[in-house]
Amino acid sequence: MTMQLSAKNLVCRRGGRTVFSGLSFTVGQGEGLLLEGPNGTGKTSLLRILAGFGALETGSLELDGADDELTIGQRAHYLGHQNALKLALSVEENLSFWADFMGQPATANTIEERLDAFNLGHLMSYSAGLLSAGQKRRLALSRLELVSRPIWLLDEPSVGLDAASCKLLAAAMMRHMEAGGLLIASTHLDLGLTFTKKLNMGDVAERAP
Amino acid sequence: MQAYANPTRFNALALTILPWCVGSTVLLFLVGLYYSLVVAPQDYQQGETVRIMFIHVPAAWMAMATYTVMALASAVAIIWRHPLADVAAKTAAPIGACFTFLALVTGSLWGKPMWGTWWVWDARLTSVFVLFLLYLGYIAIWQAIEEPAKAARLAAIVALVGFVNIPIIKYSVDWWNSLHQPASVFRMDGPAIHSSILIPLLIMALAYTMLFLTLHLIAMRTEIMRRRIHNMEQAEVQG
Amino acid sequence: MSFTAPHIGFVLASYGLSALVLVGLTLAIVWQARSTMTRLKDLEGRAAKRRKPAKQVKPQ
Amino acid sequence: MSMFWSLIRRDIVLTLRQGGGAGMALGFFITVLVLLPLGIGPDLKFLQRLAPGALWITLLLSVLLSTDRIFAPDYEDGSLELMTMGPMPLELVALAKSVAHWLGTGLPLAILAPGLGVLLNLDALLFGPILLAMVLGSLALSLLACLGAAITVGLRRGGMIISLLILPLYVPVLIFGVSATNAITGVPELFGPSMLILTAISLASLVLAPIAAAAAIRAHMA
Repeated sequence: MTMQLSAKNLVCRRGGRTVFSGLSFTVGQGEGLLLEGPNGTGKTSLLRILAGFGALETGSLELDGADDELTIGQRAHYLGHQNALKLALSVEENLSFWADFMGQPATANTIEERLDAFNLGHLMSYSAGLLSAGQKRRLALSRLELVSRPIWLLDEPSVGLDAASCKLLAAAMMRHMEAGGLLIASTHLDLGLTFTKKLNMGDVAERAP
Repeated sequence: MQAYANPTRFNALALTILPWCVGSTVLLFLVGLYYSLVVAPQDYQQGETVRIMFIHVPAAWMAMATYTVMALASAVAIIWRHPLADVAAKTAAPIGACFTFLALVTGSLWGKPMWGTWWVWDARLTSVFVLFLLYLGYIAIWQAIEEPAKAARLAAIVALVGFVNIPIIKYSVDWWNSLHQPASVFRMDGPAIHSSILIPLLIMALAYTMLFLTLHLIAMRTEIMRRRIHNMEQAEVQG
Repeated sequence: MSFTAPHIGFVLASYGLSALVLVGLTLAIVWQARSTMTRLKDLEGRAAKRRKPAKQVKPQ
Repeated sequence: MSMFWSLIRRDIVLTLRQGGGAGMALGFFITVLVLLPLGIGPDLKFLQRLAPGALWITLLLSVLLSTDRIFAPDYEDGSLELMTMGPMPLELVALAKSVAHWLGTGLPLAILAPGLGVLLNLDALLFGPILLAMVLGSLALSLLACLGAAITVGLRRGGMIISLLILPLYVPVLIFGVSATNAITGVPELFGPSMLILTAISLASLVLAPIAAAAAIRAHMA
């Protein structure tokens, strides 16, 4: 049974200002939706609302084909601008905590495999505080595949990554979609990835009253 | 513009009953003060200082009543997300804090001739003091958060948590008080309430209530206007 | 009420202070209402002025 | 339930590694105990009468001191957001945080209090009662502290407001904690009821505080 996320004329207002309105889209399994448009047109707000932070003014958001009654947020990975890493813990401890916390405990070598996907495998036992910004970003990205969740909500995931790391990220996103996952991402860089659908938040906002 | 529909209706309603409130408040205070200061007899024990009761007890009652109003409004704000509910709770707090402050000060002024010290850790006075801290905490939360919607929800939680704790604090303070002072020699409201004392007390209590209602209505109208201004300014800035 | 009774000062002090605080509170609330009203009128005035002029061509 | 324990384990490890919580609270506790006689005078008889109350008040303040570090680090690095997306309800996250704060700060102080009470010439008879009362009472202190932390997470002057919000709620714990502590030398038959009420307060907080804290965190997330 295929899982599909469908949204019909979503409206988001924040403090008296219409962030976006009349937004509709559907994302099926194995599909990727790219959110485009200038800053301030609500890309981050949309991703955060999908993750469960903040409420819609009006509009409906359904996830059909899902059996139990988990919220969209509990089924999704949300990657914002923060990495949710504890610098006092080691790279491995950070990941093993999140695996345990999200209810999918991982063994040491599964963690190492996920780290290898972003070539951080050799840094397992090092404290996260020693990592560079790019390495910390890759550590956060490796969490996406460590804890398997059907929906990925990525807000400019490639920020702070060099070209090589962007390829690793694109590969991970490709693997996710091929495995039947749903992907919604906002990004300015061309990740060398073909998104099945695109949604330009810019002209949506233009049409809004 | 749904959010402003019922506040505008509220504004209209408030305007119609406001003159009546002001009128009855003034009338009640005139009658109340006359009874309290002139008609009520001296107390055989306390002499003239018993008259302080006519402004101390109503203030303490209003301190409690206002916090209850805030707690009820907060419950409505959380359960039904009614925009007017948190306006009501937010504007009631400063008025309630003033009543609590008055209850403490008049209590102390009343106690000085009786116990010879400005402050006695009497059970009731202590509970009112803790209530005063709860008020300050509630007002502080509103000021600490910029975004009105978030501030409203957190203030509502603080009001409800405080409200749930008031009976526990009251019980523990009374118990603590009885532990250290077997029976406080002097009971705040006297052995038996004689009608000559009861009438001024009730009139003054009603006067305080009407004063609260009047001030609360005015303050709520101001808060509604302030929110409209906030949104208009934001819309103007972000264009 | 006899003004020569003992401790009469305390009665006058408590009534005086109560009056002071309550009147002060009332004045503060009324003053706030007034100043917010004028601010709102001024804002609504400016908003109305902005909508009144003829529609310019939409800047590209 | 391993999710619940994973959060507690992580918090304990973090507290030990950064030496923040436990060490700071203990340092503060000892400092206050030294300051008291300096302020009040070395008269042992008087200090002894004062000891239970002083120890409890110092415990309260020590727990309060480390309160704003309960949620703030997670809020700042984005972990708190991720925790709201976990399978575990937010109420249990708040409970785990409270238990971790209790194990890291409240409990160690409660265990050390009798020993440190010697500084105030605490009556030897009271060592047992104060240990038991503080162990029970400190749980309620941590739960309420966690509630205060949740309400003020991310606020500019959060630390200041926490004490104003939470100290009034500490009043019942203080009253019954102190009475349970010195009941033996005072009114012995009060020991039972005070201890029971203290436990009741802790159990009530165990249920109610996390619910309010979760609601506060959700309000912050919106």
